[in-house]
Amino acid sequence: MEQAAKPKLIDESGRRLDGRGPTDLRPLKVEVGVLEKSDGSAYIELGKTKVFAAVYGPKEAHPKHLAVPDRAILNCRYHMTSFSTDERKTLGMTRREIELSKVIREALESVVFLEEFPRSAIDVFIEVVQADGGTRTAGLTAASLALADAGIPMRELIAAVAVGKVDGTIILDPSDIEDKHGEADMPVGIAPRSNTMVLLQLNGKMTKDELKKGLELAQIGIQNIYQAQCEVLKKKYGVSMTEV
Amino acid sequence: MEQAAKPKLIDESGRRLDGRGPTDLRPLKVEVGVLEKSDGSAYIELGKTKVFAAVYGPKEAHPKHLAVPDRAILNCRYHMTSFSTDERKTLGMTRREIELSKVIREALESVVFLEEFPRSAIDVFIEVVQADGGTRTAGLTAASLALADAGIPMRELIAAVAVGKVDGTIILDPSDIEDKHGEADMPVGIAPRSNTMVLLQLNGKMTKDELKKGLELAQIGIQNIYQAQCEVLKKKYGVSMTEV
Amino acid sequence: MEQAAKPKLIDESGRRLDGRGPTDLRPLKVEVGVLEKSDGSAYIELGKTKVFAAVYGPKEAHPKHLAVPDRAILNCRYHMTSFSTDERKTLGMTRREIELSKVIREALESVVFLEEFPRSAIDVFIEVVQADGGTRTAGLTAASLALADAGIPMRELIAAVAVGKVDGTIILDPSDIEDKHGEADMPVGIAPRSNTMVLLQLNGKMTKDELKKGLELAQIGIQNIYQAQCEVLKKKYGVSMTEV
Amino acid sequence: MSFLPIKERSFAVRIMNDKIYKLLQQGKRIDERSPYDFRKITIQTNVVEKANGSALVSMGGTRILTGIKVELGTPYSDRPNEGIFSVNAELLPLASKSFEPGPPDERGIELARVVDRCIREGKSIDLERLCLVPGKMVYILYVDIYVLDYDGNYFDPSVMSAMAALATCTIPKYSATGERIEGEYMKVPIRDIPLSVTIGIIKDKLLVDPCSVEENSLDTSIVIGMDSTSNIVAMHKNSPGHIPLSLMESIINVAEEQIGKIRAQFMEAVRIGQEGR
Amino acid sequence: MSFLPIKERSFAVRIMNDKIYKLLQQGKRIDERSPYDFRKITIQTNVVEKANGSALVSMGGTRILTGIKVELGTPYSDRPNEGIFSVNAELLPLASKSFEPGPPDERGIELARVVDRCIREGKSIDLERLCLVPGKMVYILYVDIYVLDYDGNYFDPSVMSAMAALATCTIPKYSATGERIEGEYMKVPIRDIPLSVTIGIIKDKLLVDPCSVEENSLDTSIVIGMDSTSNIVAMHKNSPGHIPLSLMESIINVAEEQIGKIRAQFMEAVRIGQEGR
Amino acid sequence: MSFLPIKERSFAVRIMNDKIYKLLQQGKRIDERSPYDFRKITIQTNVVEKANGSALVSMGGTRILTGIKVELGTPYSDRPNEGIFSVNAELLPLASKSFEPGPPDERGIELARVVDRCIREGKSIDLERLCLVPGKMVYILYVDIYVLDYDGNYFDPSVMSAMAALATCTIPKYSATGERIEGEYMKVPIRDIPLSVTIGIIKDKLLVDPCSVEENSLDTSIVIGMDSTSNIVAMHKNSPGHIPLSLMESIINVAEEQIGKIRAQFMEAVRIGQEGR
Repeated sequence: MEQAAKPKLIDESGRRLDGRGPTDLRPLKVEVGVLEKSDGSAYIELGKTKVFAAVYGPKEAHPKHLAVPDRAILNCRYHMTSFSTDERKTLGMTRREIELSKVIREALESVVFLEEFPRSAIDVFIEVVQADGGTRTAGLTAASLALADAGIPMRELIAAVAVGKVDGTIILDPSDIEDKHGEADMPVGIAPRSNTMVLLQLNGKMTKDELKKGLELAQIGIQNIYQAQCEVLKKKYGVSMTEV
Repeated sequence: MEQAAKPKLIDESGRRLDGRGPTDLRPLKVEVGVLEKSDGSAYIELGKTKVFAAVYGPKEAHPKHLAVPDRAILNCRYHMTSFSTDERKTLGMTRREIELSKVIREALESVVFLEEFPRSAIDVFIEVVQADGGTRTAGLTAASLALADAGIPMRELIAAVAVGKVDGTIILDPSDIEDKHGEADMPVGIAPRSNTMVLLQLNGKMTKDELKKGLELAQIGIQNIYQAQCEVLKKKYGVSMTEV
Repeated sequence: MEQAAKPKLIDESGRRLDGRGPTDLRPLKVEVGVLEKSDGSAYIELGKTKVFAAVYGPKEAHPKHLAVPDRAILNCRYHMTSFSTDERKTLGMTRREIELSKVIREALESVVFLEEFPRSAIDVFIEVVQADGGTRTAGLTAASLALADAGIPMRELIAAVAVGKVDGTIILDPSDIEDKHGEADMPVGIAPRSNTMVLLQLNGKMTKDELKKGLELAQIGIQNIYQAQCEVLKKKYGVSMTEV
Repeated sequence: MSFLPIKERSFAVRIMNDKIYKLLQQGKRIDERSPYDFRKITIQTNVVEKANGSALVSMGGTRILTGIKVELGTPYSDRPNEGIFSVNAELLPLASKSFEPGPPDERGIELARVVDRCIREGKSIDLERLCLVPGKMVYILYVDIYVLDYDGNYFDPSVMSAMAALATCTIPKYSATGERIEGEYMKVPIRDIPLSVTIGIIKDKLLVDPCSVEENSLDTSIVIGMDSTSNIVAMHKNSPGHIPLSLMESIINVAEEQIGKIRAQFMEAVRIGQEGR
Repeated sequence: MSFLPIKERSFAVRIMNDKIYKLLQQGKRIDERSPYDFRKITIQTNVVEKANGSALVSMGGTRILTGIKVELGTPYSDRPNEGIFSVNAELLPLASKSFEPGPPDERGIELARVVDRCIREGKSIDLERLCLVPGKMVYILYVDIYVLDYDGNYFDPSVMSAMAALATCTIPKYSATGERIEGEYMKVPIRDIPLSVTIGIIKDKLLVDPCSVEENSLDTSIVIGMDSTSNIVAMHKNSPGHIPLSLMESIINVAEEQIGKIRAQFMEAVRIGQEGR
Repeated sequence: MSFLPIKERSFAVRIMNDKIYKLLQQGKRIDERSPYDFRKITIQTNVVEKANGSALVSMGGTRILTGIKVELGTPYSDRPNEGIFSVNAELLPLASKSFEPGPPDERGIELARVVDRCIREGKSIDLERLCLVPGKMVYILYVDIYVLDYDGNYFDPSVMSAMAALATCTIPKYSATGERIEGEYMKVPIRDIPLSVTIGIIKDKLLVDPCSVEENSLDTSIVIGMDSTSNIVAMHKNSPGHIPLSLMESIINVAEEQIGKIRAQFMEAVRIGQEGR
């Protein structure tokens, strides 16, 4: 039982452990409508990070005393399978999962037209099948797609990605090992059309300049993810979100 | 801490550890109306297996949102005291108790005229005071009697018993030690008048022929138990169930 | 890990470990209106025992099915911070805290005019910041003040104190170490104007005579505490409770 | 959070309170008892063979089953020389429509803690004799109480049932290495037999062992535990209401007298149970 | 406490029951299958790299993901020579509007226990070969089943998914001192491959692998597990209703025949999965 | 499952949002503060003698009590050389009618995790110096935060209260055999003092340390933790709504400036607290 030594995360030529350059995203796979029984669903793969999202609703709020007269309530659960992580995750919701459920819910609330469905509830379920870094941002990205797939009206889509700092370099889309041994991890969720952040967290330490650089890098990554989201919706619905 | 060696369960002359032959039931004691405060109750002793059942209802379903417009809901809890088993059982419901509550409930639902009590609830509580094999079947037998004692209309009574396979022989009513070291355990709940099964499970391994033989043996055991049920009801209410 | 030897709790001259005589109360500090957001609040310090109490209500009972048509329900939670005791207390409610919540609630119910607020709820929260003996009685004393501070009508105030038996002597207001190594601990809550007990418990062993002496000593201690309660209310509201 | 149980305090209850009081003034009860009488008590021991000790006690329509399981384990760090005595109580939903399935609510916890107060905190068990290796290995006695049928006052039959199970319990012996010593058993090291009495109060009148109708109509009530030499080993006011200080002396006197009366029956039942083993 | 799920038993359900029965009389199903056919089955293994074994199985619109994590731990005290095989199942709220977030309810527990019954209780895993040091250290196999999409009958694809994950699982080897032996792996010691079939019953007719519309309209149903030589290794009647004793023989015969049919597909998928590792 | 708290978004709230924005345009606040001012802060340390460290911090009408208990225990298996730093937070029902009794809900968990992020994840504690025997025995610091009175923004006073308790905490020393070394104590190995500021946003305007009325009417808000050299050690957007990317630079600048201002007061309070021990 020894403390794992920190591996070198960026080599002399600026390559990361998996061969990427600092500003490269991992291979991205985006699908919608992947689960039969839900009203909307999506699947995101970002390297080995694999996440499902499903949406049920709008439907009657239950229990009824949670209903709100002037809008829908939005429920969100971010959950990981027990085998998604290196060490087996205990069954049941961890404190981390509870926190992430909250920040993802709040990000989604920022764009959904909740006021169109008074007294209703919209349920968003995110299931992390494998966690290799960036699960909350992948989850938010997938949830946003699943809401679109369910036909829930939104001001705009959300795309999200994490940036990190490893071996002194600001990098895009850190993997699990980069996150664990790096100096900082900053998940960012952006509503690209309004150029505003709907999710923002930072774990670890950055200078003001690094933070600025990190946010710029996040925007670049998010543009790529947003493209992929739009394409997959266009493919299924024959119309791009930007035209909605 | 050694793994207990498997004892010989059937001797040369075909006798079991407690002296029974393969097709013998343990001494059976059946009582109804044993608990003052419930609407109906029963007590079953089958060898050292000792089980109480009590029924409350029909009464208002609570919480109200569980009520169903066209019939009563039937709630069932199968529970064991902490000292009912060789090793102390933890307090609270184990997964086993939750499963057995479900299969017993479903067996009872098959015979109770739930549609006569719309929006109501009927609660069935089974308490295993001592567990020496066959507790779910004893519990179902007692619960069926307690429902009759509570005056809840039923298509017919249910009687139940387990059969097992030990040392290659199909036996009636296995005790705990026979269950633990045997090759299979098959609890069977039968509605004798319609000759249908309302509970059926199998743990362990049987061939098709053994299964057939086991079901035949179960029917014989159940006839005996059913007789005892009818007698005790006749004694209390002066009329046999078969006449109802 | 050795069992702590019992210290001598009363010396030759009749002094206790902290210098008190057998019938002395610890230094007492009483405050009302200490928490901004509650409808009424109080703080009690008795030596190192430090307790807050806050009251919310009368308000709508929630969930509604708990509401009672002819009076308010009174909810009470006695809770200790994790660092209030020598050994860290686990988070969540212990069995002890649940029991004490009940006896404190029942003591308060004895004096509050619940029937003036049908279908309502009154919540009483007691937080033990530091526990050095006598926390349930300090909590009850503080809760009674917080109810008065919230303007909830009461038949009369309650004051409470514990008495103990250590080294064969009946003492007033035992500290934690006296409680732990003593022979008995008797918390007493009294409604002084009617001279009745609304809380009474005994842990440990006393003769009939010791019990009698203990109750007399409790009444003396309670008179002092009651004075302090009345003074602090008079100071805040300009009128003593005895005139109400 | 503790909250007010939905107890009927309606007009009907006040009438019953009145009725009980008037009967008490004439030395009578609604069920024909005298004010200070317990209901009929029956005590059976060794009713569950798989338990190390067990007892089924009826007090009128209230029935309590207690079983004891003995295990080896590690002592509490602040009590390295003492065995562990753990009491749990469950108000089974079979017993009353007012009991719900689920983990013990505040009433179950209160019951367990009052029984524990009478027995363990009153020092009636010599826990040091349940220590095998100080700080390492001790006997743990799990005393689990189940209310099977409930017609008022579960405190007194529970204390009695726990004591009967303890007094007839056989503990398998272990060596200091944790090996079971085949065939050797010991008894629970009991120092004294505490018993309890629940006394109900209406105005200036007392009654013993309330049945459920009485329980719902009392002004208040208190449980008192006493050992064999009439020391008070536990008290617990167990419902809202006022106890006039002036009544305490008679309360204790009634408790002493009535516990004395049931003690003989208890000792006889335990003697039979011990012989039966 | 187990309670009656709010299942539609309305007029509409009775009509569907009738309709399904009439189709069965003609040898037909609502989804064009023959009465004894399974829906289309797909089996993917090694779908989660961080798991020691994993499989995603679709049976029509029902999709089950199983992952296995292996850890070292202490054996159960009454099974000192055996590894631990622990099955858990979660009905994810993604899968159906009838599943709610939270700890497994009785359906999730039932599913886990039925899978366990088919595999562990049917002795299909040689648990003794998962023991490192008797009484001290054994391998623990956590078999965690997630229902991702639910269109009826989660039992059969769950058993299949668990078996596929087990058959393609690689266990890192450890020495008796608990040290990881770098680069060495072993397989799960599988004795036999049990599979299950769920058979629905309407009057005197049987159907295999009910989809959700059928499931809601059956008289009752039963899950049957069989090993490769057609021994019955598990049975579990999983809904209210009556099974006529006279039907049991055909039920077992149908089970034997249909499990035989899916076994070939299963073995082929596992073979591919094992090569893929 | 996270759900939308029933926050007033009524007409009245929109009016208040408007009012606050108009005041901000004039450099004003509803409670007379300047936009970037914290409310009045008071810091008391060593308020609970039975804790190893404790602090009571008021920020306007919000009051936070933190206590620290130190125990010995086993390190996490992936961090064998580090002590354990465990933060818990409870929103006591005394503090606000919007807090309910029971285990921490998502807000309590969020608070604990944000404090932990500022302190432990920002590497402000040298956890390696809290290791006694690698892999075997380490100090565990339980940092328990209680919100006693709540008038908005519990994040900043909680970070401050935790840091004040840590800075004035005394840890009893133990030998490598786990024996208490009588009379010897050490301090918590603090590398840096992170503090946090919560910044509310309405359109293009910022405000610092929102009181509860403001909190309910903001567009959104973010908590920012900084160390003594103005590195950002934590960020946490803590409510729904949009933060324009264009605002980030001013947000960070305001955070740097305002944390600088409260740092002096904090250091002075801690100095007094340390001398007081």
